[in-house]
Amino acid sequence: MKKLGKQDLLLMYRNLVRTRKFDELNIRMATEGKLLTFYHSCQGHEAIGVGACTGLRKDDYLYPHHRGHGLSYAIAKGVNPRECIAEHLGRATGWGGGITGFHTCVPEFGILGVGATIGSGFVLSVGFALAAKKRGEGQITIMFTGDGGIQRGQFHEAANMASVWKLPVVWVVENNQMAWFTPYRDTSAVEDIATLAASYNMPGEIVDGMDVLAVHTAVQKAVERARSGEGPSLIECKTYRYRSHSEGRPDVSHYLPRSKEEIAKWKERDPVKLFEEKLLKEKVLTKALIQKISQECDAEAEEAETFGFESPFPDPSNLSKMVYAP
Amino acid sequence: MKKLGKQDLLLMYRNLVRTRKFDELNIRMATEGKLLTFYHSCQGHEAIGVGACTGLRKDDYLYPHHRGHGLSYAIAKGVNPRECIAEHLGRATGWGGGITGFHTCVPEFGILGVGATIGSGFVLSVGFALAAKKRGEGQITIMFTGDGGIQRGQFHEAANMASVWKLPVVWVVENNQMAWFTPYRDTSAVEDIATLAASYNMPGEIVDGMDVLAVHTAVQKAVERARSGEGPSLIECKTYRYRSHSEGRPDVSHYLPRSKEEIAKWKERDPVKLFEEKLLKEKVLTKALIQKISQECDAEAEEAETFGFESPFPDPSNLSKMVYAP
Amino acid sequence: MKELSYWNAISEAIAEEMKRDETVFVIGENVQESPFLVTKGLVQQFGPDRVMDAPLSELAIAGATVGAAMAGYRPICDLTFADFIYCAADEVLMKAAQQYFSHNAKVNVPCVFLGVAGAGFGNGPEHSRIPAAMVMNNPGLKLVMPSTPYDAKGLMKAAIRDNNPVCFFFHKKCMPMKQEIPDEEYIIPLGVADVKRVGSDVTVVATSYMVHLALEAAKNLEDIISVEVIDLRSLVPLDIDAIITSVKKTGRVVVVDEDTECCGVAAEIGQQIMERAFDYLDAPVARVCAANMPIAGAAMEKYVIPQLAQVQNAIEAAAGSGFSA
Amino acid sequence: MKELSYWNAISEAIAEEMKRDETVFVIGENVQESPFLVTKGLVQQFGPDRVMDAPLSELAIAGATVGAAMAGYRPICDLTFADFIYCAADEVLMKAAQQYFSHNAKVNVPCVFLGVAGAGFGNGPEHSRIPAAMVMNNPGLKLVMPSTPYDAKGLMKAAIRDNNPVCFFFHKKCMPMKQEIPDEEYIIPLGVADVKRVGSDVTVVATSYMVHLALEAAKNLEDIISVEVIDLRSLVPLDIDAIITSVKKTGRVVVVDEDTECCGVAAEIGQQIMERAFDYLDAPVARVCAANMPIAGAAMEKYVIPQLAQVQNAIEAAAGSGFSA
Ligand SMILES: Cc1ncc(C[n+]2csc(CCOP(=O)(O)OP(=O)(O)O)c2C)c(N)n1
Ligand SMILES: Cc1ncc(C[n+]2csc(CCOP(=O)(O)OP(=O)(O)O)c2C)c(N)n1
Ligand SMILES: [Mg+2]
Ligand SMILES: [Mg+2]
Repeated sequence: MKKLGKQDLLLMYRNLVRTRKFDELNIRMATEGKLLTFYHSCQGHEAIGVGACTGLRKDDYLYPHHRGHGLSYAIAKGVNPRECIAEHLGRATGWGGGITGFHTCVPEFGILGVGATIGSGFVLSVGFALAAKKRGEGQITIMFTGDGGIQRGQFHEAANMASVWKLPVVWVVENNQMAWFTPYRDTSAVEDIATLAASYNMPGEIVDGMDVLAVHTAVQKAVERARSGEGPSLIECKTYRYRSHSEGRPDVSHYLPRSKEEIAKWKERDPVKLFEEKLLKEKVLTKALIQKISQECDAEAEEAETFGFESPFPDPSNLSKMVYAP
Repeated sequence: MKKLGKQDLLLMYRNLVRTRKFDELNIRMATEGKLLTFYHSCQGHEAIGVGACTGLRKDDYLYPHHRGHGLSYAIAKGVNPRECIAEHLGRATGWGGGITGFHTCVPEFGILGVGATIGSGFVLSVGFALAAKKRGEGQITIMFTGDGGIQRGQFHEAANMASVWKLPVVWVVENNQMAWFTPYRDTSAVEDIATLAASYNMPGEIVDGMDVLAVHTAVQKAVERARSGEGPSLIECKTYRYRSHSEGRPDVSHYLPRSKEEIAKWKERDPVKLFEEKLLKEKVLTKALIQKISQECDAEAEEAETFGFESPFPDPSNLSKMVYAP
Repeated sequence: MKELSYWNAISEAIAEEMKRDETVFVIGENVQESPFLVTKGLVQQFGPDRVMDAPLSELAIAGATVGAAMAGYRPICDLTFADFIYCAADEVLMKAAQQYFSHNAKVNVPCVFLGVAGAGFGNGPEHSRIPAAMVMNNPGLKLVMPSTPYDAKGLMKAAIRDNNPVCFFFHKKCMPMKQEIPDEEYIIPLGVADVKRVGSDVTVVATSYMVHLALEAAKNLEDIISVEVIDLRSLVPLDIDAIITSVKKTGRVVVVDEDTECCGVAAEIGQQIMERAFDYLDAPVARVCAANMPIAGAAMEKYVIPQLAQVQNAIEAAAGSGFSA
Repeated sequence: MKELSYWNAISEAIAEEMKRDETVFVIGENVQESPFLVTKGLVQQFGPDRVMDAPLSELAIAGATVGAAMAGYRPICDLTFADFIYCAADEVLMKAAQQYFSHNAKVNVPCVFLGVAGAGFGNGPEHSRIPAAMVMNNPGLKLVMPSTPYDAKGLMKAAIRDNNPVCFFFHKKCMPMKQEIPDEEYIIPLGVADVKRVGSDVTVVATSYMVHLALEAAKNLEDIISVEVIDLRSLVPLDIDAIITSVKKTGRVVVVDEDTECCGVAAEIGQQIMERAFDYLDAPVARVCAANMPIAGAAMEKYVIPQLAQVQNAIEAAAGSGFSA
């Protein structure tokens, strides 16, 4: 595993901050009624995408989770997040061309597209990995989903197929313990999702999803396993959803308000703060640098907002030409 | 668990023989071109249905496997198998009324109907079990499938849901190591299907599927667990398919002929013979009784054939009235 | 009489039926809080055993619905978005539809598949369909698509009491609509269309939210064209007699339906009109439907989904040149 | 020239394309032995990595197909029975259909979904559908349904080379049919109908095996009615121009399609004819389709599926009284 240097750590930190700032921008735009569709905040989840996608090859395939509509993953892979903002504003410069208002597709960075039915990324990612294996150039596929996504049959079929064919794929489950209004503990027969890996003869690991380095280390191990032809892995990142399922929705568990104490407890281990404190202690970061990064990210978000609003809408006369490829 | 008396053992033996004889009748009719659709022989599998369904309550729900198109299960539950023959001849007296030529439905015996997509019984049986639990009269549901069926996503979703809701259901997997032309070992990440139970926090047991008493014992344990509200169980019966997937199809593994030696080896532990020898040794059976039972079953099969051929076809003018219930 | 919103009319119908019949229960994802409100409040009244928050498992949810219905219960399965019928097509379109027929009418499947349907919020191609034609193309299923609170309540009660699987697609854009609802119980039988506006020049056959578009278009055109608006309310059974009666009067028809045009609801209705009233038609049956493409989201949605102007234009075209202002 | 059966023509097309293009591969259940023969023999030629026997997992098979296509390959996914599209509807009808559009035409999905389709062997409601309308109702998918060995080969090659997901439904009853096949390579572009019999009184638009029923009916009636038989070959794209040209000549149309009638293929074609050639129609477009019920099996199948007599009667009725013998 490549050891992370100071620059890598700083980049990871910056990407955590960028993710948070862009998420806040999305929330503000949603609150102001400017988004053209729903928004699912990724606050609390940032370390997973950033930790997992740092160090991937540009041609590795990536299937992001819906939280932040792909922010942390794409940012860590090198995509300019202003495309996310533009997408949410339905603009032609968005990373899905503004056609859906939230789908992510950046083929140059290995993001081939997503579906909007939760968990269907399992089977699509098997296809990406199958192509990669056939091509034989060492590409791997990483796919993110939630504790809800794992409950779909797609997981079972995909995991078995990928294991039998030793496909280069890493599945990262962001277990925030809620699927929409329903708590994981009331809809799952087992406490840890990592347990499920045994049914497919693949490694299943539990990781602290608030710790960006822990995520990075676990994922890198799985990535190496995948690249060397040994097959798929399942990584469960324990995390927490700070906000309601999507902006404007009630924040309940079943039908009662979620526990404020529990949210507060998780926020004590906020992934951005946690890493910041660590890097401060290790003197990789300074207070001044933190402020500088924060300001730069604010500026970037501001610029992205302007970019979004100034971008044109897609040309509707193109729609009918996009149903079938020539 | 109720201890089996001599009469029970004799009945089980008779039901094994009946299953075999009726299977042979189906095969002969298929070979003679008299069946109106396909036939999937259950030779080699008989002990599973007979062992598992002996001792069930009449109002327990039963979802049979497709082999024998339900023979061993229904027979052990008390259904007259001539309805199977009539169904295969497309007659109104068949156990699906001759509408499909192979679907089994005998509501008085808890057989509510089947689907023809493999593995979909998993989710239907969750529904039966949910109804039973709500009704609170101690009914359980038993559902049979193959090593192929377990590979569908329906299994994963059903197993998790049934476990979370502690539904009274027993899933019996008849692992004959082939799904159509494809060997289990080449399409599964784990050697034993029972392994999968751990993902759902339910018992998973491996049973010798050629031994009718072993099957009976394991299933009865699971049935008791289900009846007492402790939830689902998974039982893997190791067995073997003697014949090709369905009559008239090539008998290959991938695309090469299946090993004759392997088939012969399994036939040495034929479930009917095995139980016969045991009962002979224990003096429950005598040579004379064996012959008597054999003759009686032959006569029953013959009668069933006549019954089938003499039964009327369904009235086609009823079809349009059967699309919607009044 | 009391004023109820569309969603509240639906939830009231469900509550009444749950009270009346212990075999009725609700199963689905997040049905206790109910993101689309139609089962909100039920858990407080009936408890979590009858308002069951399920895992994120559409196959199991829909399959358990079919199984429980076969075993004597009357489940109401919330698919959340109607689009998620794709995620359990084997269970809904095949098993629910066919179990009764395949087994010689021995075991029926009384259940309701609820789905919030349609466009209007830019939610994109996987959250905006009204998969009506897919349901109609699979006989054995009934299909209800109410346009008003009053209809929604009466039809929901009929759907729950029906002895067959009924898809009940309620429209996102109807959610806030309010209407006076009688205090006494009422049921609207499936298969009876409602003439929402009487007219004599052009018949508009509409479904779900499109009824409101049709009514608006009719109003806008009232000085020049007398438009009759038929709200089908249920698509299976289809009240073809009501359509034909109107067509015989007007000779000109526009079908307005939000489902995808190709092999959609409007094609079936157009064809049936041609088969039964060819000699009465003064012009071809016109259709206004979702364009033949996925339902784009965000700002592009309106270029795929029928808009008022299209409906109006189609009515004017059907009426013919004699009617233009 | 050599004589090939329908299935052999299909497998030859696949073999040729696999040889020509290394990105083409086959994935599905039992594709090495191939119960319906269309991929039989390929594993011996191309090895198990390109003819992949998959687990009994339709979601994963179809999903992997879509994913591999997005990632630059050209998978041929064998669904076995076309009915099993229900078992992977999210993957086939939603993902395959929409990925290209949803992502602004950045990533396309070149793949083929093979399915053996139709009735004729009494296999019952879950093994006898031709789910054509469900495919057509989901834009983004193409749909091919060949009726002859010659067409099957040329269309299969076009389907594999197409840059879109193509459902290729081949009919059980066509399997043993044989025809002379040229030695040289040929491709039949999708979207071009074939007039299989020229006539002037009645146009019969037919699909798949129904083409043969139509030709037989035409022959039986040839002394009294001159029947033109159009074999659509592909349904998406639909060669509506060919249909309209014929309709303008005959003014009378029967659409014969084996899919379920309600919201089926024939309704769409009927409606399109009405929209484009209303003034040319001397009689309503008639349709002969599977009855609106599940496809019964065994001896009951023939009461659901179009039979020769029905086709003949419909042609006679369309021709009108002037033509009866
Ligand atoms: C197949 C499917 N079912 C349901 C939904 C509706 N839905 C969207 S997000 C979501 C919750 C997903 O939970 P999880 O996978 O845990 O991810 P999280 O939102 O908690 O990060 C649900 C139910 C969907 N989009 N697709
Ligand atoms: C969903 C689905 N996929 C494929 C088939 C075709 N099919 C019928 S039986 C069968 C093999 C089933 O194998 P298994 O479950 O092991 O049972 P076995 O026949 O070996 O007893 C297959 C693939 C089907 N009927 N349904
Ligand atoms: Mg979650
Ligand atoms: Mg098997």
